[in-house]
Amino acid sequence: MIRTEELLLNVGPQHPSTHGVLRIVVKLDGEVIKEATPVIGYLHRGTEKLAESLNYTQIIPYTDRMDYLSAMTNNYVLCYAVEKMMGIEVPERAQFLRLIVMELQRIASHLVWWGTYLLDLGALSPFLFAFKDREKIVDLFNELCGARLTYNYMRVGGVKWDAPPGWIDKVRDFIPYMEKQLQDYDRLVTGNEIFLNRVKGIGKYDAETAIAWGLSGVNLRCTGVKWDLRKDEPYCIYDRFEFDVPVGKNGDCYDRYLLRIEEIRQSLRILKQAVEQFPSSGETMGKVPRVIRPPEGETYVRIEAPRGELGCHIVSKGKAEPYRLKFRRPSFNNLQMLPKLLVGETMSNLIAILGGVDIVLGEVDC
Amino acid sequence: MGFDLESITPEEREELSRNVLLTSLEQIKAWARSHSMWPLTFGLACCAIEMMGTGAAHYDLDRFGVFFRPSPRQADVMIVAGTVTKKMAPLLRRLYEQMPEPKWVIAMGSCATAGGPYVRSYSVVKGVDQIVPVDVYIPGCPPNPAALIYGINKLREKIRYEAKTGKQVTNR
Amino acid sequence: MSEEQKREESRPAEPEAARREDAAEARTGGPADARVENAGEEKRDEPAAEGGRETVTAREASGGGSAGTEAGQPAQPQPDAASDQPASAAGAEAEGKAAPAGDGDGARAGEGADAGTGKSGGEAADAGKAAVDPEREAKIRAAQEARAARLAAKAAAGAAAGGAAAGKDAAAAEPKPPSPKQPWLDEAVELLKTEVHPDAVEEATINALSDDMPTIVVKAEHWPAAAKLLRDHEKLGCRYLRNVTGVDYETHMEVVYFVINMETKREYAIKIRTDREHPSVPSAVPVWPGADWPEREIYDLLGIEFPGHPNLRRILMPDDWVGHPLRKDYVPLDPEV
Amino acid sequence: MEKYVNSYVIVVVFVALGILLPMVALAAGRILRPNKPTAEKQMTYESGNDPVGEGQVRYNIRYYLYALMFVIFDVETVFLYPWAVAYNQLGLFALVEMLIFTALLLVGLFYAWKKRVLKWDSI
Repeated sequence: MIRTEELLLNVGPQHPSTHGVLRIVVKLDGEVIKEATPVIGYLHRGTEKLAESLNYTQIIPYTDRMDYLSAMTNNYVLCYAVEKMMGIEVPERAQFLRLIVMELQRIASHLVWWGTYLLDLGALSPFLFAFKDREKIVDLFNELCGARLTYNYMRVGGVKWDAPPGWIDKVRDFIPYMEKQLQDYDRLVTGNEIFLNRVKGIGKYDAETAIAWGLSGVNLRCTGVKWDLRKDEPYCIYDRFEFDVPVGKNGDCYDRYLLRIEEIRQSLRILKQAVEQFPSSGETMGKVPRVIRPPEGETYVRIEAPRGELGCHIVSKGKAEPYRLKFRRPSFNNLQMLPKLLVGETMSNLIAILGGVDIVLGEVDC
Repeated sequence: MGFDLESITPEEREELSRNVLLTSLEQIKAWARSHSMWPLTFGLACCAIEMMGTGAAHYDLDRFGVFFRPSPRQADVMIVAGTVTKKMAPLLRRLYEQMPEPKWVIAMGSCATAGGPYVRSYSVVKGVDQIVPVDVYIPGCPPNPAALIYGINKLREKIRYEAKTGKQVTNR
Repeated sequence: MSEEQKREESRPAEPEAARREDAAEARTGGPADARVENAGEEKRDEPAAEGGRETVTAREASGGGSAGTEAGQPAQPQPDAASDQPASAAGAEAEGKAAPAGDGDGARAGEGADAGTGKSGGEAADAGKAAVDPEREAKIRAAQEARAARLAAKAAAGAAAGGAAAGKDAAAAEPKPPSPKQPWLDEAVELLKTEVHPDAVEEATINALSDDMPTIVVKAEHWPAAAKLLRDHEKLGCRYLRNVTGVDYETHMEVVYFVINMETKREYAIKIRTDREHPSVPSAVPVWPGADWPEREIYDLLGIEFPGHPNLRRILMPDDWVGHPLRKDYVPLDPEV
Repeated sequence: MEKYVNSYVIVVVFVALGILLPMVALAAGRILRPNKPTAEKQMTYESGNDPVGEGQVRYNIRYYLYALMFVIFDVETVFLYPWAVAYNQLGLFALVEMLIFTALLLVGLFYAWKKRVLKWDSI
């Protein structure tokens, strides 16, 4: 074998396919990756330090900007934690609004992932389809809470704005439209020969390593572990709707792709039931004391965000500000396993695996 | 046959102004540059998603000649979309240096403009103008696509204005 | 009940009004909130804002509250002149969101407590109702008197309510049957004592705030053995490490590991305490590889050493960063804005 | 005689155009664009950070062989184009000619195939 030197390459912070400012220092032998070390922190904005001097209502805008692709689930996890500590009971209509909004957000987040993942693999048109459909969801959010991306919609004890008249019908019309679009996406991509060669059997790992590395969400379910917090530790009113949790078999990029597309279908199914049972009137804000002061102590709550288990650990000293606020960010834990996955892969597979893990850097760096 | 401008009659002058376009080479260059500004894809945080949304089919930046280029070598404009942290600052400066000369910077979003909601954070650079000279600031957190397109048009006017009058709009 | 019914008929109109006002006003006028008539709220916005500040300072609550209000104001220093289209409600909303969050909190919180303390709240609501007619001064004076009355009532009620609330918690704790997860806790503690070391466990409690999460405080030197036991023992079998948190209590530092057994849904929160001078907790990476980055993050932000960690380097901050930002006594290099 | 010379004028014009067009295009670009070379600008671009390590590295031989194979068959297609454009006017003779040409190259392809050059991670 001819002795070859290694090329050190920075798949750097400013790179079209790192979904943000992630830098991977890659040691290459020709095209095969010998060793990859991700470097993060280029978007570390110190949210947890800021949160220690803000009261709970003011932290909510910061949770939007953590995982900016699924701002609603971040809002929810913080409100859910404080409500659990203070034992606040959220009224019916607010629960429904929260659930509908979170499921719409899951679809929007998976659409952005779908568009950018295929853009990374070289297909340019799915990106345009995905964002065209996402605009419809973003319009729904814009009408509901006035913002396109960072909604600041939920409050401790309920939601901020009531659904304007006619909003629910728009959500009802969106569901069949999206289902039809999903069939087009399947026809466009899932059977595509080139796409299959790029993703089938790439980035494979088994259930044992997934659990050991603490992966969550689709990255865990693609190996066959049936663990979805909406089913296993039901929160909000998820236990009233029946939907099934898609589980993969061999844990490669193709399974993760299929699971996310299936998750969009399941979300649409939940939305359909939620829109039917939507209460026509009712409170949107529960009984909240004047200044929100959770009792002394700590709590850890976790929900199923589009990227995995999103947890919020609050240590409170009974004051209006949290003593310590820590978010368990799914992308941060899912990204840990990347170096182990990349050894021996080629450069093009690096892009395929990185896209398949679906990370958002605002959440990784918090 | 000599031809001096003073001696022509008002009608001829009026005729001339309708048919002949007097311009300078500088203005032609500015006109060409302002209608094909290639931004560097420099998405940092939430504003990057709005920038992608603007670049996608619904708001479509391509109709303004704005075409995203990943490498700074082929970029004229650097749209700083997101929070610039202290760890990212030297890299941002280096990317700005590596862009060929007629270059402009748009600070998109209140994080790039002045630190935004993270103005009290220990690791955020309060405004990208501490690192690179900025031409257009777009407020909003994140600014919606209409605001971004408005910012890009503002930059276009600025380029044409600077070429026409030669006066620098900012202290660059 | 009159108040209920009044709230009912006013509420459907109010979201419409709120939305229009929102789009029109550069700064969103106060939160349109179910229990507060928007008209009243909007009219009393300025006084509410002062009221908010006045009640904030009046309140014995920590300075944080007022700091919160101040933080609300400057968080969006620059006016959004450029994005004037109504379409860019996002800009207004975002800029508005930080500001009213502070005031809204004070104002709405004001209303919230009233609803809690019943009658005076109703009367304030009536005062709000009366705002519709033009003489604003009379209205504001009425509101101020109502507020003064309410303040006095609240101070008295506050003590009683506080006592009652505490009483309620205390009362709730005793008669409530031992939580369903108690056996899990005892079993784990007993296993730790026998298998690892007799005094391995310092404390073992049920955390009522977090669905009776069994919390065990383990001594630092016994932690590696305890971790292995937690994962491999057939009864415990917590193979999934969910979250690792570092907390800096001024007196000591603490690292909390949340582990769960996916099949039996048996989960534990394991706490390890170390002192503040040179904090060090044995690393859990040999047992759960998933603890790699969270521990590096805790090292980076809190300065807790993790002996046994494969490559303990800074992960989030630049490598030449001095100090650990999340510590309570961290002095930032550049003073806050 | 002029007719003879005239036909050469076309050739000269063609050559002149062939040379002048790119020259003028590039020269215009060089004159109009500002030229401020600075040290940082010359630095190699590595998605934002300092270039690490050496660019010219000795890498595996198979990439060179693959490039070689590509060049051979690319040139072959260049020769096929003129024939493909006018193959019915040229008649049978040109067809046989081209088949021989392709057969020769196929021999080369089989040789490379047998030497496992085409298998990606062989060497």
